[in-house]
Amino acid sequence: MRRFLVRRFGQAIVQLLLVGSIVFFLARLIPGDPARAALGDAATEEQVALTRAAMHLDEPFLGQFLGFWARLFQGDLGTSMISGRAVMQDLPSRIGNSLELVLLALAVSLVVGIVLGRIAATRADKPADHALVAGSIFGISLPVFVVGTLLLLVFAVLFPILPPRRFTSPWEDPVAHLQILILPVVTLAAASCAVITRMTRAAMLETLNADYVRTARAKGLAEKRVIRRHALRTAMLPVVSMTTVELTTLIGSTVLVETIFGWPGMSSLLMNAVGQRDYPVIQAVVLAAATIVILVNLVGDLAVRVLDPRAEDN
Amino acid sequence: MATAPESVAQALPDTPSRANGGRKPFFKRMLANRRTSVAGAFLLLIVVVAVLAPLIAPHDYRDIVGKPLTSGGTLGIDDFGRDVLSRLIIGLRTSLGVAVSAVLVAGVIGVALGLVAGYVGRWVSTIIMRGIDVLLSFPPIVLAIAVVAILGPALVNVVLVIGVLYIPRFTRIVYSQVLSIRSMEYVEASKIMGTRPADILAKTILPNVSAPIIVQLSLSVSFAIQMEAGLSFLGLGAQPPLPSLGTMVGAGRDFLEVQPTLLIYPSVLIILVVLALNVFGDGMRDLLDPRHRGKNS
Amino acid sequence: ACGNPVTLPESMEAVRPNAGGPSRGGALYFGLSTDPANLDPHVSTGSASDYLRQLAYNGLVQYDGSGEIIADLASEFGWSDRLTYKVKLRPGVRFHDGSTLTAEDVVFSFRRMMDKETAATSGPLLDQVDSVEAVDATTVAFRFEQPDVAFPFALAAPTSNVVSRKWIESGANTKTQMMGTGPFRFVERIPGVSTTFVRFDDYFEPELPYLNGIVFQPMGDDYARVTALRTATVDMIDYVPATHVGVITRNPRLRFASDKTFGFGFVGFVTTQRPFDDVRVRKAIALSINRPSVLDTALLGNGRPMDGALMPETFAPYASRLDGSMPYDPEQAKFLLKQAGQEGLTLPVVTTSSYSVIARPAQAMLPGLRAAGMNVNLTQQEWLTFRASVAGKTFPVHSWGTAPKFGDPASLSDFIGSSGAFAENLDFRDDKIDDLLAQGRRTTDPNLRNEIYLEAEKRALELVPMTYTIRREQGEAHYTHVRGYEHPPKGAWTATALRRTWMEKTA
Amino acid sequence: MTTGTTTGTETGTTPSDTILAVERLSVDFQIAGEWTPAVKDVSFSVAKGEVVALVGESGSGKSVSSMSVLGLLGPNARRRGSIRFGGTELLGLDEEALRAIRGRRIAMIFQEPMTALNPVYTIGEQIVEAIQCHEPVPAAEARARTLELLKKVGIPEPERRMHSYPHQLSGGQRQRAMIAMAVSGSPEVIIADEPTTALDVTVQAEILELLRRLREDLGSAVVIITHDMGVVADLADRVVVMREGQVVEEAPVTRLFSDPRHEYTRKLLSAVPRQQPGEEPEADAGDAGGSTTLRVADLEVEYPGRLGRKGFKAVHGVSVTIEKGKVLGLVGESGSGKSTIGRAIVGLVRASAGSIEICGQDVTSLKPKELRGLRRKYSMVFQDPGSSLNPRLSIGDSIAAPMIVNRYADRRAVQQRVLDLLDQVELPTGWADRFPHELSGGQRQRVGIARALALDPELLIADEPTSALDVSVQATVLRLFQDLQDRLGFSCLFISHDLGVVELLSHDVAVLQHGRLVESGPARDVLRDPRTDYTRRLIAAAPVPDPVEQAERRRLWREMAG
Ligand SMILES: Nc1ncnc2c1ncn2[C@@H]1O[C@H](COP(=O)(O)OP(=O)(O)OP(=O)(O)O)[C@@H](O)[C@H]1O
Ligand SMILES: Nc1ncnc2c1ncn2[C@@H]1O[C@H](COP(=O)(O)OP(=O)(O)OP(=O)(O)O)[C@@H](O)[C@H]1O
Ligand SMILES: [Mg+2]
Ligand SMILES: [Mg+2]
Repeated sequence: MRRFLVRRFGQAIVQLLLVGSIVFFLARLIPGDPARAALGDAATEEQVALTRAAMHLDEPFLGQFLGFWARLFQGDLGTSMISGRAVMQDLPSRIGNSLELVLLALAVSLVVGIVLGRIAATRADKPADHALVAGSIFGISLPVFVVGTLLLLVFAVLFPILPPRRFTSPWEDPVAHLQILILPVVTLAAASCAVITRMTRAAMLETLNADYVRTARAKGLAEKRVIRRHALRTAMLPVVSMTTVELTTLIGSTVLVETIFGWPGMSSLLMNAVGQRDYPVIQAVVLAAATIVILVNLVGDLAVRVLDPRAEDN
Repeated sequence: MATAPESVAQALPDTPSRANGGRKPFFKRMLANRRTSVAGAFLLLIVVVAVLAPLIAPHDYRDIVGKPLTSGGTLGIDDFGRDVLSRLIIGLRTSLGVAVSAVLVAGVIGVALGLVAGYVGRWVSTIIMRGIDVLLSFPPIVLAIAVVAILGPALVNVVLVIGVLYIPRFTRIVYSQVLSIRSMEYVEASKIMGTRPADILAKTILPNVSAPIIVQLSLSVSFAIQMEAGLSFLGLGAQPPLPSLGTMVGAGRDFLEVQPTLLIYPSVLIILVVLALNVFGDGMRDLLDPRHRGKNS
Repeated sequence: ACGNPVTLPESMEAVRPNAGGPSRGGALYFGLSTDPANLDPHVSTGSASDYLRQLAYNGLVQYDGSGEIIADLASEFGWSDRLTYKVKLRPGVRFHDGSTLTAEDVVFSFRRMMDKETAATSGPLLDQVDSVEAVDATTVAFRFEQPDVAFPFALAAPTSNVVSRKWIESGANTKTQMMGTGPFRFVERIPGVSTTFVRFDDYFEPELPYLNGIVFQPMGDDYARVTALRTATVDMIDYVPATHVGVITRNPRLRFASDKTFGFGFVGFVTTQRPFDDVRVRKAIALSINRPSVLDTALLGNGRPMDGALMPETFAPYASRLDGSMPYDPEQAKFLLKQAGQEGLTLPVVTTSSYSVIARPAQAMLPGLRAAGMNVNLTQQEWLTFRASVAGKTFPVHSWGTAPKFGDPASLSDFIGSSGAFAENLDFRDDKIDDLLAQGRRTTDPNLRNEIYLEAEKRALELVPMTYTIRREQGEAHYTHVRGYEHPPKGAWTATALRRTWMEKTA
Repeated sequence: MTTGTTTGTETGTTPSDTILAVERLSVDFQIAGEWTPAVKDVSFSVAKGEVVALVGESGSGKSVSSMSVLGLLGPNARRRGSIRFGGTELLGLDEEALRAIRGRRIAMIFQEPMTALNPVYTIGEQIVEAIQCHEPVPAAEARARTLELLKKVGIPEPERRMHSYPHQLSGGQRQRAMIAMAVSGSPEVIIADEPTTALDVTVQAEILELLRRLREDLGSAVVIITHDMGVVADLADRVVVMREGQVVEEAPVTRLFSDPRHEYTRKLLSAVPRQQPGEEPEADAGDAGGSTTLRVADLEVEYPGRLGRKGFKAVHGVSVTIEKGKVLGLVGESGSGKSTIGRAIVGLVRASAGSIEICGQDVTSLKPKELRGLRRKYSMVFQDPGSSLNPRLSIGDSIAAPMIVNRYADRRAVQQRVLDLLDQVELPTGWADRFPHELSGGQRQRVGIARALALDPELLIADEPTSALDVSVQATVLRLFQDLQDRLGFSCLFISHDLGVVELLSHDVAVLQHGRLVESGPARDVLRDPRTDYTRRLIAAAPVPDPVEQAERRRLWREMAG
């Protein structure tokens, strides 16, 4: 296990170096000029050129590239070219806000998806199963922003049960914070919930037929326990290993959700930075996101190893 | 697949299997399953509509045919005064075209990578699978914006972007499946015969990992329709006035309270297509698997 | 506060009624269409950021409710002779740090704006200023080589702010901090979350401001911004999208403060690229745009078609004389195209997807162009990409939207003058227009100016370097309990009205 | 306890002894909406402390009948008739009451311990769970009992093994854990469904010994399902023979073996390969000066360890040769490296040292291209007929595959040859388009043989080709194999743990232990007159289908093992 961890950490570092380098060049390949973004609409070409120089955008790529890594290794994520703020000043809290949304949505979709998947599997080919399959298709088919908009319209405007509030930090007012969390989390969870339902159903249909489930029944275990401890537990293995892919999908979807609900997360920071070609911020956010994804993949692989004792040996 | 004529099959002596549906030709078996055939018929209809879209649409999708946001035409008039039905038909064509080709791109590349990584193993799989992780770790929208911004917002590029973004889904699934199949004795039997590795992958392993691929394909089409919609939401999908179901949903959002049908019609169409694809995909998975032959008649 | 917005203390939200006058206290929550990225007093990244700037800083002069220029930090101001403009400062004005405003600070501020390195938004408007000096402790003199009628507009611009010399020279980060003489003190900006201001108690106008604080919350998504207003999450929003004007005006608790004069859409041509170097082609395109229909579909009628002058009649008396110069006439357009040998022309047009007020008109004009036998390849690009395309002239035609910099025909030069920021994108240069514009800027007689600019606009309508499409209705929406707010009048693009806004009660 | 007097079974157990009575049991399965019978009017009974063996061909309903007892069939099953346990009617008993019986009073041992144990829990956890579900004992006590049980079933190092997951145990150990779980509730009846299939003889002997001891210690009745007549002879008191869902004969074990009444029983017994004195594969023509088909010299195979971990050396310097037309039997206990040698010869694993010559060419040094030509000279029959055929290919296509890959002939000729081969392995030629799952195990194995013979190989590697088949099928396959070998005269490396089979087929035998050759020579010499203890133990462990003789062998084996 330790060897596995060491090796995977080594790979993770290589991956991050790769991500950092790719994003450095990718960001600069996008047409558009950060100097233009910093100066607004009415600036003349001459002003833009001067500002470009002030932003060191005229310097050779290679120098900028090496400088980026040199600073990064000193723990300096850089400073926004547009707002002049140090990236470190904003990034941690924004990542925190995004992760809160994403992890909660993941938790919700795991819990709901597994419960529904279990119901669908134990009632396979009965009306409840068909309804759940159709329902999950519904969740998969509707674009995130439509779900978000509809929820806003219904629960905030028409029947103001959960009006969007000013963003309140959980430390100041946990109740208000929870209230503003509900709609974005539900929006985000809708699609992945459907995917997890389908996956759980498929996996459980397999395990329900497994010999060891029959063994568990033969032992005299109560049916509930047979399903929970024996059928469901092993069915979780494929679900867990797909959950990591699902998490990255969720991180991707937060762009829309954060925009719609005005959630101050990492994605909106990133979208702003992309819109302004604020290279240091883009680089920092993408690196942060990549770190999360790579870590999550690692944790996922570890989880499978822990949950499935067989995995270690092959 | 060698299929014997039915008469021969029935003339056979006592068989150990009771799978008597097993001898029917593929197509007949498909028709025998009501859910699969209804879904298949619907998809066929959709494809015909998509292919013949310009001929079927009652109006040019760009023409002003009435007062904006009224209920003229069959399904109403949109905010630019255009016929909603005609735009739905053309939008269907756009969305299906983009989504299906994107998923095919992703499927072909992703499956190939997964097959190679799983079969060859060792450093090859490390490189492929860690590369896939790198791909996964880019926020999809960033990758999309960057690539589309560099290549331009043409639909082909959108197909490429979505295709590349969806590669990991296929690679991961295929990889884990191949790992469990590559040591099966029938694979070893192929090796001993001297079958080339490429043939073993394509003809022996691929068909046996096809079930999850088919499910993933049908699921991914829905994600791709959405992704295109998401990209249009960010101004990167189909370029106006060309509609796609996604852009129509996005545009309909603004008129949710004025004329909700602008949002409802394309949404319902997406749901129907995805539902049909999934039902059909599940049905195909069972039909293609000889072990499921004759199960549900 | 770790990434979470500074919510103002509850006590600040209380409103104290004041018999016979504006109530005091309360906090205004404002949903802003863009997150003001850069707080520099002299560089504007767009109208949203000007709201903030004008709360913390003051200029020498400002616009009043009817768009006339009145004093701000100045107590007296005006041309002392043809080539000298003098400003006498109000006494006893204090900066937020307690120091007193001096003429030195004013001189320093304008020199900073005129320094090209600053890339100040007002910089180009100050290009005629020869020197700026402190005459005495409270008087500043601007000297010119030739008269400049547009200069007062430069002084009233939202980015012509006076800063503390000491503060800047102490190395303050002007992008992240604000420190001025304005009615509100800057507290904190959390990117993407909020920017918070509280009342400055030592403001030089004793009554002002009425509010205890203002919190701006960026809400980029139109739908989200309108919803936030409808659910009373915020008291006020800017940039009401045309598609939601109806929802807002139907609600009796909301007020829509808007104008139809200022913002407009246009289609620009790279006049050096074939076949758009042929004026007949440009004119044909201009004639094929069905402006009333564009207005009805793109903006749901919220605006006015624009078939004559660029400048609105509110500050250009000649404007009505040009009405109807660019009718919808596809037949004539076809004829012109035929003449130019460009029948069945394919038109590559670029526009931006980032702003619906720009994207929607571009889309709405397509049927008209098709009716005249043209094929349009519309490409929507993300904002900065679009800007790069326009500046790089990679598309021969672009569809854009903007507003004049200030409420005087002198602002025409941005669009049709050869060095104008927008004309640069068109490769457009016409000596006659340049002459007229220079003349207009020197001429003080209003009637004469009127004739000169009429002439310039006429010529622009003949040469069609760009064709104007529609004026959009643009404005802010707020609850009726928010009082005293006025939309910037007469194209006077400013947001000083927020300084005088008060609340009758909280939401 | 109401005494349901059973109408006496043929052998008439006294009703008072009867603990489990199955009467006129019929089981139907709903397939494609239709009810298909699997078991028809089956009756048998079991007395206290008695061992009843259920035997019969594959698919005859043995497992279904036994699982009916505890209601463990899926939701698509329908049972009719009566199953009485003590005085309780089990059919139609509600789930709650049934659960009180399951595990506690009637326990089951399933056929495949790998799949029947949950792979994600340690065996300790699974046994503790079994204990606790019937008695609310504290965790510590349950663990202590588990430890005791593991000791009782003879798992070495029970403290450590308790915390092992199923995959970390050998097949025999897994089966013991399964048994420990089954007896944890001191059940009155143990139903063991093929508890020793796929285990090698030595392990099998230990497990049978264990079952016997348990019966003595707990006084439980045992229902054992098996296809191995040797096992029956070893363990059973009474035998129930089933065929096509019906009981065809029921008799005490000695009588059944001495005087089988039903024709099918006789067939079953005669199908068991056993050494007929004096009979051995005749040394045929190739004998004199025959060329050598396979020469393996000083073969070493090492499985690489993962990432720097030490590898595992499975074969140590083994040398064997097979002359043209000869069969070499390779025997040895589980894990001794038999399969590894076979796999090394066909190139599925790399030899780390030594040489392998096939028809005079050293395959270890050939390049893939050069190997191509040689490929058609050898082929392999795999152990598991289920997994060696591609489930997506029709059997005709499977048989045709080697011919197509090696461009043996044009399509038409290949088709013809497929039909010929099917004919040779005695399958109807019309079955070419069937899929593997539509065939029985024996039929599948024949397809595997047909495929291996498609290119007229000179060397055939057969890795336990019959271990997973029931006796009657096994007999057919073996007969066929012998036949083909006689006719076609290929050389063969025959890997097996069934000494009877080996003796039947092989000219020579090589005995393997821990990857080393311990003994080799002509089959008769080695098997009749083993020189090493290891070989002797191997021979003694194999049960013979004769209750009397087997009792004697068991005594011998106990001595050796003890
Ligand atoms: N769940 C099921 N659904 C449908 N048919 C079944 C099911 N289980 C068993 N059968 C059928 O019932 C018949 C009896 O099967 P059973 O498992 O009892 O055979 P068996 O005697 O145990 O054979 P083997 O020696 O191969 O284990 C077979 O034809 C089998 O295909
Ligand atoms: N892929 C592998 N990696 C590492 N070790 C292996 C591998 N395959 C087999 N072994 C080990 O090599 C040894 C010999 O295995 P092999 O399969 O040749 O045994 P066998 O004699 O065929 O046994 P059985 O009768 O159980 O089939 C065993 O200890 C086994 O654990
Ligand atoms: Mg069985
Ligand atoms: Mg083996």
